[in-house]
Amino acid sequence: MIRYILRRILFLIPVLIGVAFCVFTLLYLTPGDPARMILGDMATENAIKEFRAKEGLDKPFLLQFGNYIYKAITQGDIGRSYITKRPVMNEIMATFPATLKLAAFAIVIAVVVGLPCGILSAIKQYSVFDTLAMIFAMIGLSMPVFWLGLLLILLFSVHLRWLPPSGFDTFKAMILPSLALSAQSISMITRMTRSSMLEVVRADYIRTARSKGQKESVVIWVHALHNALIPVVTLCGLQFGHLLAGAILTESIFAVPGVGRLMVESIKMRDYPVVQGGVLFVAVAFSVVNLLVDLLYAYIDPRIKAQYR
Amino acid sequence: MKKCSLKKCGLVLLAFAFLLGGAGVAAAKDILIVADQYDATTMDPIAHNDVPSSRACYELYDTLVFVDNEGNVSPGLAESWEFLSGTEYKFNLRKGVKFHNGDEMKAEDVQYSIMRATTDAGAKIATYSQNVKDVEIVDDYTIVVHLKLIDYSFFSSLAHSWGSVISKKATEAAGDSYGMNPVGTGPFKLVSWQKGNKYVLERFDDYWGPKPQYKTLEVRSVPEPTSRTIALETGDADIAFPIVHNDLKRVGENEKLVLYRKPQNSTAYIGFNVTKKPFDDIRVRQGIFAALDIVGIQAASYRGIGKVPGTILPSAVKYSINDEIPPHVQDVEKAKKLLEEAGVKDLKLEIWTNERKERVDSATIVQAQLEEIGIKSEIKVLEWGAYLNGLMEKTHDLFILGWVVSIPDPNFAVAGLLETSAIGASNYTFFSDTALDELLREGRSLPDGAGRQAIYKEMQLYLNEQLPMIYLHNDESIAGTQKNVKGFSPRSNEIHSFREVYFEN
Amino acid sequence: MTDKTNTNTNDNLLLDIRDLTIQYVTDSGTVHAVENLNLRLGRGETLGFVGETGAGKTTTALGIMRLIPSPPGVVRSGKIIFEGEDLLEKSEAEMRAVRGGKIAMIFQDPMTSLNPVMTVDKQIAEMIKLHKNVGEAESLKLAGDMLELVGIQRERMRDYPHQFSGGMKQRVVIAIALACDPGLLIADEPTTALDVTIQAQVLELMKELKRQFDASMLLITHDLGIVADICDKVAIMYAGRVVEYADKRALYTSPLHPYTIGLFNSVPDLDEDKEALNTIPGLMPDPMDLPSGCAFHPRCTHATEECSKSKPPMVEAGPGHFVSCPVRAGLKAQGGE
Amino acid sequence: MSDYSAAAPAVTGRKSRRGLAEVLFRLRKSPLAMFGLIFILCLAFVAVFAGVLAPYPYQKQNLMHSYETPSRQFWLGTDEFGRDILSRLIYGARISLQVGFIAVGIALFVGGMLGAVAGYYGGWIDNGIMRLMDVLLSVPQTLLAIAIAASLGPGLFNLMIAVGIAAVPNYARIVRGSVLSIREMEFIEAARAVGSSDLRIILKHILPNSMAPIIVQSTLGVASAILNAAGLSFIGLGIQPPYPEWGAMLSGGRQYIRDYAHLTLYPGLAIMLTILALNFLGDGLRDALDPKLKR
Repeated sequence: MIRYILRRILFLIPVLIGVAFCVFTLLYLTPGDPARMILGDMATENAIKEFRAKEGLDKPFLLQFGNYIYKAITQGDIGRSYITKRPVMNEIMATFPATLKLAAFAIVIAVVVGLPCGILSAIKQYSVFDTLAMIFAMIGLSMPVFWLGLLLILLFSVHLRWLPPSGFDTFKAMILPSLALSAQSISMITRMTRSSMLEVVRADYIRTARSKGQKESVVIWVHALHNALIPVVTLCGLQFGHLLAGAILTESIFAVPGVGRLMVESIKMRDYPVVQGGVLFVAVAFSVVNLLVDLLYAYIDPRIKAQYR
Repeated sequence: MKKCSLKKCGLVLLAFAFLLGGAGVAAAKDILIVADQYDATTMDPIAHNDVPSSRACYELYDTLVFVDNEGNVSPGLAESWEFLSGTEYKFNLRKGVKFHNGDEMKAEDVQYSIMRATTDAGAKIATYSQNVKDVEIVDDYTIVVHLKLIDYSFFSSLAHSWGSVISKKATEAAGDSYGMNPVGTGPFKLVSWQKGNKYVLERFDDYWGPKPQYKTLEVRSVPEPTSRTIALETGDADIAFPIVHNDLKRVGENEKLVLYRKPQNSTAYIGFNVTKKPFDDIRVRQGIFAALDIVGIQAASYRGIGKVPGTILPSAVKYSINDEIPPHVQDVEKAKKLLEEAGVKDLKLEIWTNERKERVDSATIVQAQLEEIGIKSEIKVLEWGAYLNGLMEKTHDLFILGWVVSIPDPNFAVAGLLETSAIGASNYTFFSDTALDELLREGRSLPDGAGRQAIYKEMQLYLNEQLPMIYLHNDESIAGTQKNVKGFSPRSNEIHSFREVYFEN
Repeated sequence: MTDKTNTNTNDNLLLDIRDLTIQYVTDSGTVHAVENLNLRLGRGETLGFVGETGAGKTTTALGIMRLIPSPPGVVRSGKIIFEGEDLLEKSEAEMRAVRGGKIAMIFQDPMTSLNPVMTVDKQIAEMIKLHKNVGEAESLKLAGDMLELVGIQRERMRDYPHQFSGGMKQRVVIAIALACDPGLLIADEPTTALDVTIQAQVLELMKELKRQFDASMLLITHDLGIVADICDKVAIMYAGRVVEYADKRALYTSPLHPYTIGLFNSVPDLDEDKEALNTIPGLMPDPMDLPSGCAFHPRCTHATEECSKSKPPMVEAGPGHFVSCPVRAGLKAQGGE
Repeated sequence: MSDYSAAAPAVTGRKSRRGLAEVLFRLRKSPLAMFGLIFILCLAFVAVFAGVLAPYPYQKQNLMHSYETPSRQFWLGTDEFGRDILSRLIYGARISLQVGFIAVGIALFVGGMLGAVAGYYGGWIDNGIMRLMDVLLSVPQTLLAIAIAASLGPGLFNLMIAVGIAAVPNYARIVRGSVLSIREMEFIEAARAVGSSDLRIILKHILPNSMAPIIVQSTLGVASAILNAAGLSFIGLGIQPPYPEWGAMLSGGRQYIRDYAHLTLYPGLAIMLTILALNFLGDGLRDALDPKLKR
């Protein structure tokens, strides 16, 4: 198992270097001179030249990239923000908790709502509940998060005055953004749980369990659910990864000071190192979550565990 | 069974999430909560030239002199001053002023602060600092600032956030991270800063001047106008700004709230790239101007806020004749005639703007009105970085941009925009005119008085004729507060001050 | 068909299915899976339940277990009398005591019959705990005993199903089924999914265990060879009905129903040197749209006009030899053949 | 149970249909999928004939009529410039569908080719391509699209490219998977035996045979492309005014949400219904095309 984890981590390195390269290239091609962005429109040519020299922006592309990677690997240094001059890592870590909170909240909501809905839908297949749940799930999937966010603000902040539309400090203020962000995940988890349950409930071993004289509740909640959960857990993990990264729109609607907003602001400000670091960070977080999901997968499915050698 | 442990996992996750959430703390009125549009970018006074950062710096630092809304200068960290010559200013510093770290402010710190602004670290505010030759320390409480050229506008610029006095020791110790760890002499010190969300300042009890009447100042960044107004209405914020046009009535008519409006020293303009044909032809610029119903465009885009400028100087800036110019009248026939004279046919052009809604709106109407005189145009909305970069490349035609005059001296309203030396910096029209340059030089070299006034009047009229840019809008500073918030008044340079604010039951 | 009950005394009768009709009601129509089925099984007997795929054998078995998936399955009518009590009258709770405790079932595909995320000992122990009054530890110990009984080492009891081969899995399934000493064992094609070599071993095991546990067995299969090997009696099923029921000897020596004869003819006989197998002409009818009268008549070479009109009743053509074909039953009665 | 499910294929009474007709027949049995199909067809019709159908030109300003609520003159009301919202939505359909389909076209072309080549040749080519796809996949799609859109700059075409490129790995994976499963089949061997070129085999034999999952993924892909594009426009990295992209309309109206909610409601509804329709259609197609579910 440990060997497997180590191998997975080892495989991650070239992928991340690839990510870094892609992002580096993209930003290199992006119009907008970082020196001018940072020094301001009143800066002299000389100041700009010196800045470029100091930050290595006048070096050839590959050299710049090589330098970046070298520092990242040897010193864990992924550069400093052009704007605040702080290490990029600090900038990201300052905003990451908000994103993590948002994503964690959203995934908790999604699981708490989606899982029971999915199970109930499957148990009562073709019932009114099932039909409604499936239609709502489809609507949830189709709802643009930025529109849902605005509607939630309109309803809960403007009309009902129950919840604040911004400020991510209090529990109350976190409800709307988490809710908006979770909509898609709720839908996906509901659908996935339902179809997985339906498939499992038809499985032969469920019939075996029934033929033992087992109670229906035990059959559903122990035998069926455990098996049905396997793909759902994977989905939840993947969703969590996506939520971490996909919170960009939600963060900008509800003014959540998270990584997503940091990225968008940094793109606008030409703060290259932060954008690079941010994408890299998200990719790492995404990959780590995926790895954790795979490990969790092994934990709940002995068949998979056997393959992790 | 395995299932139980799964359940446990879920519970732990849930508990974890709730822990993370924490609980909101309701505080007594010893805290002032401000809802600003954007967060500060840095709290290093010379590393920025943006308004939200300036506001933060204003509370954290003091400058040698203070300038009020009307341009009157009053003593700050300097108790008194003396103009030794056109290029030498002597300042007598206040004694016993403490930095937030407990050290006393001395001449050495002032010298360090001003000279640091002349290095690359101060590239963003180089317009103000570039004229400094040297700062001479006479004794611990006396300094003399030496300028390279005579420039009477320099003195009042010291009240700008760039002139903030920082602690030499603390700044050198902090190095690159100083922007997050500011040490000033101001009435507030930094407690915490959650970037992109809010910063929290606390009253500095050793402050040399009148101390604020409340303990904590919290400035939140709330980019959405609707959210800001809601925060005000629900009492989540004590002060909120800017208030947008469609919320004016809502705030103004709310019995629990007070709406403040103040003309702002800023000019939004539609600039021409005068190096590009056919905009190098003054007749083309005048023709396009004639074709536009600027009054209508301003009214439609800004919806009752601000006014159409008469000249380049906002009304509150010294020597402005802004309000004396009669309003512009659209004249399509004149426009056609002028363009015909210039031999322009089938003109196609691009109108560039950044994402700011009112500017995009203006561009959209300009586009429609230009079509009426046969000019086809395309709007390009660019995000800020690409916009500035594109402007540097001189490929643009028409562009909409704004200019805020932080120091109410006429020089700063014109020089950065149109002087030849500002090409390559913030002169995006690339207007280079010897007559204007001479007027600017003369304006700087004269102390305030009738002579200076005459020069700036001439300059304003000259620019109205040359038309490197069409003035679109003089903005207003609009803020809303709770009714119990007293002592607040928006400032025309948007650097609102919170130190005098107090609560009335 | 009351006449049928005369042949066996009620004491000896374990299972008596009367007029059982089971349908699947779907959007596209009603599937007549089991139609007026009659079947009986004495104590200690092994009944071979033979028919083509889709004839309704598994549905009958699930019907006995009351495990017909509903919807779409509906038991329309009939009685399933087990140990003198009608299972269809029982409450779900009572039924749970029967399942596993008195009637156990072995399913066709051992690969999918075991819960993949549970160790095998727990799956056996689950059965034991449900029907015997024992604790967790005791049930696991008994599970280990059962595993040894079916020829799996006790050390492997903590393994997961995927760690076993197909034959081993079926042994586990058998261990589960026999764990609570059921009176009736229903085995639904227990060897079909296994390799031929394994099939024999598993069959041998079942035969041995059946004897050891003194259980009755309902063996569902389409393999007449297996029937010949272990069954006492045979029921032939076609399109939801039992068409012929007899003891093994009678059936193998003198099959009466044309379908039964067709089945025998389609078994390859190594002794004969035939070019092609005798197959039954035509296809199984659409269970949503069964032919009128005798369901077999469109494929039957003996069919008369009457066959397409009324459903043939079950008649006793010889002692304990029932057949639902008036044509052939008549021949037998006349001493023809 | 097995008897029951096994019994079903024995139903042979119906005429068997081939290809498209069969798919359409099965699709018709799902009312939601049919709703999706009809909605998208109508939308496409509206988009194509926007010039005829829209009551006003999309950029026509009428400042006397700004912020009007729905009326007989302006069915869905007007925006801050007095532009007719219905007309803008109609023209917006053109943009959204264009973005959706062209972006998926780009993704499908690039991803399909890469996937086909990777699957067909295997070995280091496969390895190289798929590692590159892993790299792209490890950056979440929205973020990737934002990064690409930011570096290309705003504009319709750039938006399509950004959204398209971000979706490439999805298609590469699907096509590669299908190709791997088909590659060793007999008819491919046969084609190889008669000397067909690799390209011909890929284009003529392999790609058509991996059509089913591709069609489903593409339908759902158009939905997510439209959603992504609207999101990018919403944060200002997308379409430029005065073009009435739905996400941009939504973003423009958000300031007025308290007073004139119809500025945000209708564009949001338009996006949602379109995505909903595409999702229903995609789901229906999956059921109709999935041989496992053939009844």
